[in-house]
Amino acid sequence: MQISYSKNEEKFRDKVRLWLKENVSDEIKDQTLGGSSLDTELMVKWHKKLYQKGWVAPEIDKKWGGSGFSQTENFIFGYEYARSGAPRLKTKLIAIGMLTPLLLQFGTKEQQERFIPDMISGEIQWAQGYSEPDAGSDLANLSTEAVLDGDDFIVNGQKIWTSMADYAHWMFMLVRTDTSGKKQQGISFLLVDLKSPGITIRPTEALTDHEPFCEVFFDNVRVPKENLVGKINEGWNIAKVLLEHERLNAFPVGEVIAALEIVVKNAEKINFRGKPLLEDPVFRRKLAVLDVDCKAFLYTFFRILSKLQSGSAPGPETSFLKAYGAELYQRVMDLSIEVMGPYGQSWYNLKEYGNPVHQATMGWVNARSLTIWGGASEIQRTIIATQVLKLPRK
Amino acid sequence: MQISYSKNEEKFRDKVRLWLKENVSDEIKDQTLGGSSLDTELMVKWHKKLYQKGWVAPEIDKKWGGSGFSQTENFIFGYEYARSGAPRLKTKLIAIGMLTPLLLQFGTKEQQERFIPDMISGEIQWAQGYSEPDAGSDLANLSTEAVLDGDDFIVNGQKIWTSMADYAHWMFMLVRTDTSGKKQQGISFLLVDLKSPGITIRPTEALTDHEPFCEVFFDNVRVPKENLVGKINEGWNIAKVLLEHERLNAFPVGEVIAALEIVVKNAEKINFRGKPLLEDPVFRRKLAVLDVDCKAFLYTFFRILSKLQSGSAPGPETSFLKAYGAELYQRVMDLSIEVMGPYGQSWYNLKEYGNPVHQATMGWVNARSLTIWGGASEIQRTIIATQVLKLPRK
Amino acid sequence: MDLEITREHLMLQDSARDFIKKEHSFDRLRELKKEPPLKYSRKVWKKMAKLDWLGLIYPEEYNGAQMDLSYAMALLEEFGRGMLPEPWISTVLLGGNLILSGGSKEQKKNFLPKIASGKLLMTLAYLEDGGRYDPNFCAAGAKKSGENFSISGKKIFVLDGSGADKIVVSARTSGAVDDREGITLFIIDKNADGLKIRPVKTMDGRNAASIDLNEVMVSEGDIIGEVDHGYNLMCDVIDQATAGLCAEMIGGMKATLNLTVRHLSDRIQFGKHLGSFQALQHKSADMLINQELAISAVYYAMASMVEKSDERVSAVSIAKAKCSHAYIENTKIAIQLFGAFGFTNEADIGFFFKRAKVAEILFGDCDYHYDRYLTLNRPLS
Amino acid sequence: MDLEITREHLMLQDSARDFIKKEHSFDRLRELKKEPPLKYSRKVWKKMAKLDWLGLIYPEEYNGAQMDLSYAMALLEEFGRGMLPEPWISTVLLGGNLILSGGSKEQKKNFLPKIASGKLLMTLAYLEDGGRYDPNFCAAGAKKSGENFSISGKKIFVLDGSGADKIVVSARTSGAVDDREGITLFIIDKNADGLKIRPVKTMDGRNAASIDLNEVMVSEGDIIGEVDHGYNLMCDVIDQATAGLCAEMIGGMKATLNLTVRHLSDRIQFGKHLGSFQALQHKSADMLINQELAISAVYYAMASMVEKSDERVSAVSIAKAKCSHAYIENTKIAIQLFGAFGFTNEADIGFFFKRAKVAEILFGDCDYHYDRYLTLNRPLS
Repeated sequence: MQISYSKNEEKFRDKVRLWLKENVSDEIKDQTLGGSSLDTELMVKWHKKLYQKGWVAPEIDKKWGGSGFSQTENFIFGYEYARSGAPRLKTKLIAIGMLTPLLLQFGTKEQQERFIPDMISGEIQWAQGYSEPDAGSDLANLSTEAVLDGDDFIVNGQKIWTSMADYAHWMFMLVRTDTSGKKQQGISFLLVDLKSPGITIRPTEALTDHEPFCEVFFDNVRVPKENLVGKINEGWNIAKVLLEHERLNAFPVGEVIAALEIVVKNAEKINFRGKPLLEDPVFRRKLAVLDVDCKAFLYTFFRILSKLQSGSAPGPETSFLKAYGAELYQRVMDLSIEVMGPYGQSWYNLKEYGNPVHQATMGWVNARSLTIWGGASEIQRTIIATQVLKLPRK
Repeated sequence: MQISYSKNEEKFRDKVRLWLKENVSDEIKDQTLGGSSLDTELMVKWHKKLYQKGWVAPEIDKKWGGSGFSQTENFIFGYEYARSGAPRLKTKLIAIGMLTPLLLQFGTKEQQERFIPDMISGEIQWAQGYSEPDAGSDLANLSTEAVLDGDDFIVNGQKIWTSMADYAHWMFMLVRTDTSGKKQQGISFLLVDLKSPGITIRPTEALTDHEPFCEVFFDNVRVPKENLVGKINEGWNIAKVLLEHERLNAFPVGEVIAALEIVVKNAEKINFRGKPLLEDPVFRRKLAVLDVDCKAFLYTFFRILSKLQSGSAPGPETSFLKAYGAELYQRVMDLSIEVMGPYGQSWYNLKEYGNPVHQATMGWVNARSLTIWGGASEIQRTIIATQVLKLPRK
Repeated sequence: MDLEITREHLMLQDSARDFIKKEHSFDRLRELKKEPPLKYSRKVWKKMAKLDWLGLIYPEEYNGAQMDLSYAMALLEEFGRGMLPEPWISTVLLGGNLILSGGSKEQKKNFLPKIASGKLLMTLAYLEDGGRYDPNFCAAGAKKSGENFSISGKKIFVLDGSGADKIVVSARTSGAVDDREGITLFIIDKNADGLKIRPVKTMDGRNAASIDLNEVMVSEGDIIGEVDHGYNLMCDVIDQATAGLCAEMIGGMKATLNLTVRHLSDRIQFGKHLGSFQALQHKSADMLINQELAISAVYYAMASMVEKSDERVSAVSIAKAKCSHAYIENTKIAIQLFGAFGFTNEADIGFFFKRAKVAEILFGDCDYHYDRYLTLNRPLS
Repeated sequence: MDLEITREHLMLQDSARDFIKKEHSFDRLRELKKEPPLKYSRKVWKKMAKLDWLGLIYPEEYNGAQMDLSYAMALLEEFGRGMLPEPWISTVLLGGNLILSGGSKEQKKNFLPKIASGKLLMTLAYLEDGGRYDPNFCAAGAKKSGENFSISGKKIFVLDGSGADKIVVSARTSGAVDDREGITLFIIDKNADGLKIRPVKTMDGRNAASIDLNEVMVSEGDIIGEVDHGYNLMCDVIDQATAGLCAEMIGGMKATLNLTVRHLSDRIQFGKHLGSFQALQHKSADMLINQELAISAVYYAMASMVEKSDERVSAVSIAKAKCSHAYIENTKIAIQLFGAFGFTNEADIGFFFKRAKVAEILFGDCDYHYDRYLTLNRPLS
């Protein structure tokens, strides 16, 4: 057992830390550390910079434009990255985190070569087409259909909550190709060019007043057969693997710790009856609880990493990380608003008042989505109960 | 709207308060205020004293030996009674709180005259025979059967968790008299003399190391037909009414507030780094939360009382009182143990050490049962969801 | 003991419900959100005047309806349920109420009928940077200058501060920055020289302002009550407004639960109504429990206000602590149960969520009121 | 970074599991409960010695197995799972460990082999009335008297204090009652004149004692470490025992969850397995979440102990705070899910519930460790 880094690992960490310190500007940090997402223009610039450094896709082989980091390096990198206030790339979750490993596992060589390098360079942005009006938590209930017609699929239907569809060039999606068997059978996995005729995209405004997702309508959209990933009617299995990836990616350990440090910094600056709020015993007790929970969460990540290093794969037991991480982040955000006192009412930035508030209120609102996306907390708990604890289903 | 008592009500309260102050001995308070139940001998004495005063059954008419209090008086009495540290009578919940009003509603004149006065005087103690090994939360699943044979029912089967069966003289019970229809049909309500041949009683030890309930076995026990309450096969409706009574009785508003005051008294006496614990800001904050919750709970009781006074009956919406009250009481008990520091490990009394601890640890353990008996908290929440909020059942 | 509301309260609530149905909707809110800085409409305000709602708690001699505070709370419950953004609390319960409670006869005659008729909007400015929620923290100073006072300083998060015609400002005439003595209340006109009103975006899309005072001159006649002795008056009025806000929060909670139950009863997933899933049922039950306890606390606070009981300050803190916790908690659960749809501006539920957060903070958050409760009921020896 | 336990740890755990299966049961616990004051058996203890468990962490030269602390924790996890009541923590991790860490060569030679062979039971007495959980609170005084010291005072809740052959007692040789300096550690024999050991009933039916010291004479040779400088040594050893206790708690949590899952999978109500009810499923999931986070914290504490990292004191407080909360919380849920049966002494689950409460308190509750964490990591300026 060992909790310290080796000499080499330490060197690697210092290298990453230094580069991030030099390159993550205050302008970026102002936006990210409050929990908000980065302006598009800044984001494009940042992606380019990171790509030139070769650090866009840490876990992907160098031959695809990735960093080819070892698992330990990958972890160190991710943790330092999040703590530095560097922005989460728009492509991180969906393209780099999910589609790339998925194509490497299920895609043809042609698909890999055609899509992966552009995905990493940021030239091609991707959206995810999963949910439908009647297929939310019950994803297998999806009904957007794809019918083979010669060399093309003809796609008809509707997707909702597709992140960044107004911004992305391509979308990967689940479609129904067979209605005869069980719901989980007859689903296929397609890659679709969003410029294809017959696609209508309507952005949806979220509680943050941003438009982070869209409705996408498909009216006789033709998709070439070679854009099918894996075998026809076997898309559900691919989706399940992808959900695993999503869960591990949705594990915001660096983010939650960085967020708590912001809370502490603000509490240091805010006056409460003649002293910094950070010295108030009641506040300190709340901080200690979160502090300790964040540490235990971090150590859990260390534990899983140790497991990965020794060659065991994390199974469904990682499902609790998504639920707990999201709820922990929400609790940190709650405290971040509480710290601000009356300023907690404000919508977005109130920098002009010299108040140590970044975009905390927006971050606070945004945090509510974490227990909904990527399998709601209720779904995660059912997975734990039935798949990890093996409780009976009836 | 009005929050103060009228002159007459105030006079009544002062009368009650004075009598209790003069009659609840320190010996009694030492046991009750820690959350523990009273020694049997002390309890018998106390029951006699209270009966002589005419205050055993506040809500029952004087002609049965009750107090004949108005609803307001009844409330004032109950609240002052609990806060004084007077012990909850063994007959309170089951005999006075449930069986008496039930007999008044469903019993024959003969049954009323035969049983009610002795119940109030304390001469005849009653036990409740509801649960069975396969009928806990799912009470309607009960299978102890009663078959009519001439003028008697022949009862066979087993009851569990029957409070005080080793102490009581009689038991009221639910039996199955018909198996042909739905589970809820074919249940009847019987009064059984526990001295009847064929009854075996085995006490069960609870986590408190006391034996507050028994298993009761019935082997061809003969019960005269006239001991049937209500009509045959219609016992389920009676049971449901009885559960309502149980819920209102299981509403420990005075108890929870008295318990919190004990916590405060202890925190005043306990030293924490040179000051009374009561002055520690972190402890004070915990106290404030419970204080405020107890007050809101008390005001809820006032609200329901106002409703009763204006003639509206409390419906299933009172179901939340049982769940919340039990959970609130548990939280108060948690704090009561926390206050004690290392002494929280002790089992029962450690008076010899001059520590301001009554029987808090036993009370703490006992409190766990509150969310289980009389419809577990989970059942209460399902009732709220389906009967109050009318959420769909499928 | 009587905590029930009467038939008269219910009638008032019925007419409020009718009014809101006719004059207001969530789509109106979506429009108002885009209209800085007012975020409400003077037209609707005038219509409310015609219903005698603006003078509701003022004496008949000032064209009021002379009702006690419990009617204000009954009305506010409906405003909360329907999310009516009009500045009733700031004008009627803060600004006008200060004059009603502590003003001179002349001030009453000057201001109250105008408020009742909808011609005058008022508010109170008392929060400052560095003072968190404490009304006694007051750095803004008023210097005597001949017959007048010259006021300089800054106030933040002034409720409905944009659009108010008159702003009552607390300013220090003596004492240290957090003394309770030495605070004086001044009525300042929105067009006064040296006054700058800056609109602030709030999360719930309503109206707040920061105000800068730079040697604003005020005459003695614009002082409410006595010089140096404004604190108790101000606190009593803030308490009344807090109780009113709590009633609004109750209305919001009730609407939140209704919307949630409707959603759970309509939506089908995995072949069953969402509302039949036990985990969601139990969360809904928790919402009811939170709500009912908050209601009890608010009714008690209301009754103790009406009765002017000694308990009232403590009762208000209990009510606000319970409401602050319950409303935000329930709207969080609601968003979760609505799922992705609940996270969009297309769903009405989001309005309640954001309003709950702002209401949690207005007039002090949970901790502020826990602290106030302790100071009153368990003072340190 | 490596937080995994090795094959050697697992082998040790396997043999512990076999041992417990053979030598121990919940019915044995029910019997032991009735046997004051020991509550464990010397016979089982001797058998544990034969397996080299009593000298597990001591050097080979003292007949120990010379394993690091991670093996102690692996073993304790199994003791916690099986509810083995034998006094391993008090003798091996407190008493013996004090001698191992701070004792003279002679003391080591005198005591450690005897502990390893099961002939000597030891413990530490450090808590006092009025000191809550603070080891620096020490009113018991030791007065120099020629070559010897005369100790008077009182210690409470001495772990396994009945039956210990030697008790290490902290006593003040200089300084004020809560100074860290001025505390000295003395080894006192159970038969010493002036020593009175009084058994105390604990909730989990184990062994604790209050001890009264009335001019107990101790020679210089029975001091561990230096006069006046016992505090750091004592704290370091208490930390190791705390980490060990945390491992025991993890074992208890795992058993609790297993028992609960088995119950939910077996029992049928309303025509369905209890375990298929969504609300109960989600509560079970919460138990797993609580448990896994606690495990992570304990593994990290263990590794930082083995590595003697600067973080170790803080890591122990994190682990104990998490375990204190998770174990009692999970056993409460378990009792609730077991229903009435869980509230009886016939069900095994109650042993875990009561042990969880005692373990929560031993070596400091959540608040104590939150406070310690803050003092270390977020010191007041």
